[in-house]
Amino acid sequence: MTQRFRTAKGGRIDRNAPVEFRYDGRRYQGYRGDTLASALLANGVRLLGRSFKLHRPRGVFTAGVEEPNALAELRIGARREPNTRMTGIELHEGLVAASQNRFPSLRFDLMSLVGLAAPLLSAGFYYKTFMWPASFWEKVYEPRIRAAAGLGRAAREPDPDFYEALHAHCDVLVVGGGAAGLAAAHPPRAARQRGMLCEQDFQLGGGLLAEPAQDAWREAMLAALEAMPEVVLLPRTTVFGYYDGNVLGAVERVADHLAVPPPHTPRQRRWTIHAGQVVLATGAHERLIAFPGNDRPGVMLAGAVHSYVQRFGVRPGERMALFANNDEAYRALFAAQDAGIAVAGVVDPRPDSAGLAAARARGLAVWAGSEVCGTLGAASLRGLRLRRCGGAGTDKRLTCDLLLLSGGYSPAVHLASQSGTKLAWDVRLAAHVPSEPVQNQVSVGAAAGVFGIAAAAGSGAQGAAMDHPAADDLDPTVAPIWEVRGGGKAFVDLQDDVTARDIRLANREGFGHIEHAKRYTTHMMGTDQGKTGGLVGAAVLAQARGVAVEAVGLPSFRPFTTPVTWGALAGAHVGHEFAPVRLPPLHDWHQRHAAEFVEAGHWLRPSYYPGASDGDVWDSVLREARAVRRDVGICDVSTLGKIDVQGADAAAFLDLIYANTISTLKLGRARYGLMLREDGFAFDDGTVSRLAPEHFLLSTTTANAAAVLAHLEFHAQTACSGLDVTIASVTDQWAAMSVAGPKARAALTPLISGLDLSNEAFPFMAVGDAILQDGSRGGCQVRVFRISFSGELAYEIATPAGQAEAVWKAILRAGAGAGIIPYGTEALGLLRIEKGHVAGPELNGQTTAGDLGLARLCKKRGDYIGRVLRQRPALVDPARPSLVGLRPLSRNDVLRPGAHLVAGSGSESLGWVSSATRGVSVEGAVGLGFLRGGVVPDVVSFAGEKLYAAYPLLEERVALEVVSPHFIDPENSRVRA
Amino acid sequence: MHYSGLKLLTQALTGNTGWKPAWRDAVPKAHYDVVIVGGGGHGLATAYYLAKEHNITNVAVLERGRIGLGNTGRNTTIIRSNYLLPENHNFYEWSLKLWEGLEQDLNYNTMVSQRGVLNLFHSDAGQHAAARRGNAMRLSGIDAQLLDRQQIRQICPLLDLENARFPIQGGLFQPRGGTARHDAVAWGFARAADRRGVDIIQDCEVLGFEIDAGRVTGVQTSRGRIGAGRVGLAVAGNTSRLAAMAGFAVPIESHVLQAFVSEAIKPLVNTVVTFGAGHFYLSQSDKGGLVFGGDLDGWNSYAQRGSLPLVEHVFAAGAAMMPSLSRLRALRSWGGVMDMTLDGSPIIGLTPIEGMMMTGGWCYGGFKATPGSGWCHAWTIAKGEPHPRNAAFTLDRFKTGHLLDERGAGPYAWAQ
Amino acid sequence: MIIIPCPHCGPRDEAEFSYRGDATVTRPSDDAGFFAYVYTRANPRGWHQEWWQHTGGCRAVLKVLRHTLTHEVRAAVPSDAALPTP
Amino acid sequence: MFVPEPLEPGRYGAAAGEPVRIGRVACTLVQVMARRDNAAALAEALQTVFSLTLPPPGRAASAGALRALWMQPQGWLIQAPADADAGLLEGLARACVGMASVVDQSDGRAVFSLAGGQARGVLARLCRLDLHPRVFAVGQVAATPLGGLAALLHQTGAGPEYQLIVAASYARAFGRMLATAAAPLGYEVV
Ligand SMILES: Cc1cc2nc3c(=O)[nH]c(=O)nc-3n(C[C@H](O)[C@H](O)[C@H](O)COP(=O)(O)OP(=O)(O)OC[C@H]3O[C@@H](n4cnc5c(N)ncnc54)[C@H](O)[C@@H]3O)c2cc1C
Ligand SMILES: NC(=O)c1ccc[n+]([C@@H]2O[C@H](COP(=O)([O-])OP(=O)(O)OC[C@H]3O[C@@H](n4cnc5c(N)ncnc54)[C@H](O)[C@@H]3O)[C@@H](O)[C@H]2O)c1
Ligand SMILES: Cc1cc2nc3c(=O)[nH]c(=O)nc-3n(C[C@H](O)[C@H](O)[C@H](O)COP(=O)(O)O)c2cc1C
Ligand SMILES: [Zn+2]
Repeated sequence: MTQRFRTAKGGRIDRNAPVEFRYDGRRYQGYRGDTLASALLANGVRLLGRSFKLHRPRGVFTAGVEEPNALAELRIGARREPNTRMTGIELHEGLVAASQNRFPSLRFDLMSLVGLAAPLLSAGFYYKTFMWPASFWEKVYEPRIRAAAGLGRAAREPDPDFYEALHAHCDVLVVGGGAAGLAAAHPPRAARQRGMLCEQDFQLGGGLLAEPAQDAWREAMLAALEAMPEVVLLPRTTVFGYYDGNVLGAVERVADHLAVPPPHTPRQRRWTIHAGQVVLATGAHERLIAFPGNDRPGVMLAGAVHSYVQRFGVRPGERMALFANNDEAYRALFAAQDAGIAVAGVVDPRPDSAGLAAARARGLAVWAGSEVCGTLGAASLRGLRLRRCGGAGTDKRLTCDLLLLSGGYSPAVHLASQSGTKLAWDVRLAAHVPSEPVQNQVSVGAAAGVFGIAAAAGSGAQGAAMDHPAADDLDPTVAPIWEVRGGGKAFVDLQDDVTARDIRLANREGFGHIEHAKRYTTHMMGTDQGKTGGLVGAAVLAQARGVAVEAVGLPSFRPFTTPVTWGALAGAHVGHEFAPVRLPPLHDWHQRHAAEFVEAGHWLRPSYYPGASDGDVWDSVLREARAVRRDVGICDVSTLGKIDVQGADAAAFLDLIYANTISTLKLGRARYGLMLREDGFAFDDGTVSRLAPEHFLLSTTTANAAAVLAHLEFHAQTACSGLDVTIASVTDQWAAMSVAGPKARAALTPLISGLDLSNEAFPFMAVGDAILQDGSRGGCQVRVFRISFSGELAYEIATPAGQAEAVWKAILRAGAGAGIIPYGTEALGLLRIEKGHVAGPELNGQTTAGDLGLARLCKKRGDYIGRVLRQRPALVDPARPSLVGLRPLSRNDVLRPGAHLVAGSGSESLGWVSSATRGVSVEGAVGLGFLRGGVVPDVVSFAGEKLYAAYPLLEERVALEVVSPHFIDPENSRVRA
Repeated sequence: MHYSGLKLLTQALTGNTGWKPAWRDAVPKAHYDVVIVGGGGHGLATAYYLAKEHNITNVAVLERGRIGLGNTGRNTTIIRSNYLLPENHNFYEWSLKLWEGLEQDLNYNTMVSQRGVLNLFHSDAGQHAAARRGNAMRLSGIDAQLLDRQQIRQICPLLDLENARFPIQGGLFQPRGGTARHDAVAWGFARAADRRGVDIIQDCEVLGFEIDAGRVTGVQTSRGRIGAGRVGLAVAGNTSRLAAMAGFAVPIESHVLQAFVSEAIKPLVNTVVTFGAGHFYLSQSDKGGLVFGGDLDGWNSYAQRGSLPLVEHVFAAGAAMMPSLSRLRALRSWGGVMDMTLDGSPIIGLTPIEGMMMTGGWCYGGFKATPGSGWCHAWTIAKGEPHPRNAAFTLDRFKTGHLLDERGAGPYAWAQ
Repeated sequence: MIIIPCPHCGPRDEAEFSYRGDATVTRPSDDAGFFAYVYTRANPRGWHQEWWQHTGGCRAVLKVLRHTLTHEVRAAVPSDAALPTP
Repeated sequence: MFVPEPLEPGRYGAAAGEPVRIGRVACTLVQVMARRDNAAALAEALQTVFSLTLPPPGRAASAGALRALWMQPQGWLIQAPADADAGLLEGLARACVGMASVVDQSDGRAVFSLAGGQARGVLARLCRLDLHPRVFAVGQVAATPLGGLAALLHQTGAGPEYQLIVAASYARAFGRMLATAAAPLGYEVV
């Protein structure tokens, strides 16, 4: 477990804190401060992945979020995380990781045999093949392709960790904690301002972390920032998206650097940041150069080597060479040499450069005006082929196990571009830089194309005074060479195995637009989104098209800057918390009495109360319904929407809202009300009660309560903004219970004082206030409505929610003699179907008043919502399916909602069954439905043929008779009894 | 050039240097018998079927940008015909039948994958609605199955059947539904149309129409005037704007719909799953990414860019449906501009302008319609009248009230 | 995030509001106008007058001037007030 | 996977540091909505009868035990201690007759209290607004969703202390949300 490739000293790892971990089953040791990648490099492990398509061996290519190759399955079981960038995994005690996308092992990956077919697997080959024979695509080809594709394996058990989402507001949000970012967040700017600095790395400093010479400045800056109460520093926090209104999304990896999150600690935290100004100090990504074999493990970006040596104290190889087109990269080489890595040579396409001079001064072998045209070795780099630029063949072979590669730097403009900022081409960098911002935002440092610690810090400070870091003369000027042609694969997208040749092929086939080339070749479509090779591919395309790189451009930048954990985006409201549970005031009573509950939107309602002797649901439901028909029952209807409408113009307003007339409603009376949408279809129904000349109480269906409230408010504030009317929801204020059955009056009378319940004094549709004697002193204030949904003599008792249970219990006590029992929504549904009352299934947004048999309600005179458009030809067509009652001819057949009405053996749908149940007053099943032409009294036949309820999903056909929807008491005498 | 196994092999051996462009990048002629506006799936399919079914080959497809980068290039690729209303399910079933033979027809692998589409429900009311829909499909001879929890567990073991806030009660399953490779659909139709002589003209934006005595005679474009015997509109989210240029109004609002893709992973979900309790649907692409989305952001937009609250909803719904998704990572998000009609169903047919036809108002469901829409649109253009298959999708149904409101959501685009 | 400056509550983000569509159409007095009121939409690519109700807050119905391409909100006023011309 | 947090009296969640205090407040609540063109008259009436000033948007005002929270344009929520004489409702109704609609909401809303140094941290998990002391201070009221539920947020103390008013039927769900949001910081149910 020796770390053979550790430097003697230096780095930001804690050499006194060794950390044990496992990779592919083997135990290794690293130090705190390592990433999984740096720790494995320290142990000499270089083969760390297999490519997406060709399964070629791959090693670490970068030291950051741009990593295309070194992906692992981190952790095991329910916590397994596929495709995790090893360059970003913070080493922690007991860490377990495994390689992915290989079989059986990373070293001997049988899937790499695909490579033999590589010439066939050119870009877009899928579209040209797998078509013969036709049936083979899904049965044979696609499953194989799917199995070979994909990278790691997802966990299959529920995620044991939790996440949370926060909202934050600040004056200045700084994205990036490098030299530029630290300077941007620097005290003088941020004083009396709220600042936030998000840095995706677990250490603040960015490029500074590879610059020991700048430690003093870095530490001074951090100390100053930490001392600022109004500045929040968030390491391990990636800003993933820039949205409208200067709102940015970020995710903080709170506990990913630990084996498991400590108690009460979320694994990750999503921030929604509302920022006054945004400073983008996101740095730059170093680019690769496309040359044959540039994917061999041991080929690494120069900046990455710089940071492995300086930040992690790791020697990624023993003998190295440099292939670069800019001077910045030489600093990595020299740092690595100083750390004890032998230098095989320097290859620079430029005839001469400061870098070359410095290398010569160090006595290094240099090949100016030359290029690397190939790599030697198998799963690990053994050497290079060199030649003069543009030459053919190989002039020279170099032996080395590490190549520092640098094709220049592309500013990380992802967020700037997402914010709407256009990109401009910078010739010196041969890269895109942000131009004029459109939101309140500015890019600084390498993100703006300003390189060098000092210069970047300067640009970050934006003119504010601060003590500057030590000057570093750094020249990011690039002599753009993008590709070295030759035999072998020259990759522009390492993860998805996209080669320069694929790009040219795409162009040849007419996919020369960058967005087409991207989709045809999958260039830039991997988990790294082409951060290291994207522009190189575009440049190759430009060359093929014979235009300038800037004319080709880049594919659009989108969230997420780097992939974001699903759970973090979801936040805390998952599982049972996905939606809040809404409970009526009597819920606890129902629960104590073992009710079975049913979801109604957010509400939980009792659907029935299983009795000791009940065999199944139907026993309970029928027992409850029979009690209502024979004696009396009580049902919690508190979930119905209740809206208080008051004002001098309230009546006029409601006349517009309802299709029927409300203004004629007498004081102390209620009326059924039907609302239409403006397009003439039925919207909702309920009762309207007049409590005072200018005071109405509306009830709505449970499902539409919120929509109806908004509908009223919208019209009150727009079309009717002149009227004097106020609207308030009182759904939660009032509990409501329906006491229904022939013995309802008998059960209630002894309890009620202040209101004469006799039929004469308090007839059907009467409303009045009363006191209900629950035994307490003073009793409970209640409001009594003589309305009925069940078709029986019924009273709806409303009382402030706080008194609900007292009132409910008092009624149960008083009704005991009469045999009162509670009934749930199932029995309620049964009763209303027998009575022929419409509900949700009939008021489904597709039916008209006519369809529902309610056309007569619609005013003849006066305006109302839906009046005009309900008269459109198709809405008044007498052939429209309209409400009917349905019974199976054979009484023990079942009737199912969702069945269609067909004639004889026909398959043309003449209508459908909307609601169905087993009857208690009527033998067998009863249903409501909609039938073309509606009820022709007592039809058992349609166009001479029997009518059937067809349910092909269950291969069922039930012969029907069509009857009036009012199965019981059509003359409505019971409710008036 | 025809694609075949042999061609693939010979090309492979010669370094793939002999492949020809999939379609010519044509330059506009002065006049075409038919000009199709919009180089998305629908426009390209229209051109293809005009040539194939009606022998009308003097056709141009005008695309303001590059073909297939509109909604065709950014949709979640679900194909199905599980609609309630006969007008809808019969049309989409026809489209599905065209999908089933498309590879051979186009000589292009559009990767039609009939892995099944599963719609979950969570309540009796949900079950009844699903049954009404499934039975309607079955009566019209379309495959549909009502699945119970056990069957659902087999098809999709990762679903949270027990502990969910809205436990899954069952599902409506269409085995023949599935997905197709969206980009390939545009490319395949373009190539096939091109091979039959259609001019595909890119970077050519239509800026206006020449209308003479109520009849269209040509189009003004960013590449000059182009004469046209007939014009077909297939511009999705831009339908209102093109209609306005022609001087008529459409009951359409443009809304943004977002979609998302996760990092590529080994096969995890083998059907298309739709969550009933929260707007969410998901499938896995052949590349391995989970492709998913949810509801509209809910306000008019022409930007292919959505907002953060919707993102939160979509991911919460996904995690509620399949708790193990929580540890995966979202790779990319984007938006598309939906042509939402005010009854949620499309418009394929005549317009008030003589010689001008349209296909539009596809809402979030028009990818599956691509072949069917192209076929019907082509017919309508060729014959000057709708085919029975698209007879119901008229522009004047809103006046007459013959609406096709699948969900009963009413004339509110954001609720459709 | 679309930020709407509620004239009563101050700037609030879109999640607090419910969209209510085109505010240029108003309920007509003559029957002939209803078809257009319900079904005809200018659906502009640019500045759009639209209804938003502050359902998560003060429940006021607001008239909002918003750009459908940039999503910029220029103004939000009470339902009976007039919006500035963009 | 999320594990719901309890809301019975006691100390829960993260152990370190000073916990936030979460409680329920029993009170009388009356919604008062000015009738058309009557706002001024209403304000005057309440001033004379209860010497209560109706606050402008986003503010609360109080007179003795009585409190008025701005709730909507021309609409306020009058808050009084639960033991306030039952006559309050009638009193208000009488005082406002013809000038305002008066609606009892005492049982229609649930009032939670949230107090302690970390209260803002808890609210950052539920509330979309900027509650920084320079932006939102004692006496300010916001009608805004909390955890997705329409609510009234009222800062009652500098500690800071808040009252959170939500629909009664969501009280239990909201309690769970509060607890969940507070657990990572540590909380005490009082
Ligand atoms: C996120 C998302 C998910 C979706 N998911 C699904 C799904 O799962 N299943 C499904 O069936 N459907 C889905 N859809 C809907 C489906 O994508 C569309 O309905 C369908 O692709 C529309 O195709 P089209 O050819 O009509 O439109 P497009 O592909 O958008 O083509 C229209 C073309 O017209 C061009 N154009 C516009 N104006 C002009 C002009 N003036 N001149 C020239 N050209 C012009 C545009 O540039 C564009 O290329 C989804 C849509 C989105 C955005
Ligand atoms: N060698 C290299 O590859 C390289 C690359 C860039 C910068 N540099 C050097 O760094 C100095 C410039 O300093 P600088 O501050 O402009 O760049 P920097 O690279 O030092 O800092 C940028 C920081 O932003 C962070 N970041 C980027 N995107 C982010 C996001 N979406 N969310 C959160 N954090 C994010 C990065 O992790 C990095 O720490 C110069 O010396 C420059 O040469 C070197
Ligand atoms: C079905 C489907 C699958 C996709 N898979 C990927 C993917 O694997 N990787 C990727 O980077 N983008 C993927 N995308 C997103 C595209 O890159 C692109 O964002 C989307 O088509 C919208 O285009 P735009 O972002 O250029 O506007 C996919 C898109 C779709 C519709
Ligand atoms: Zn407001």
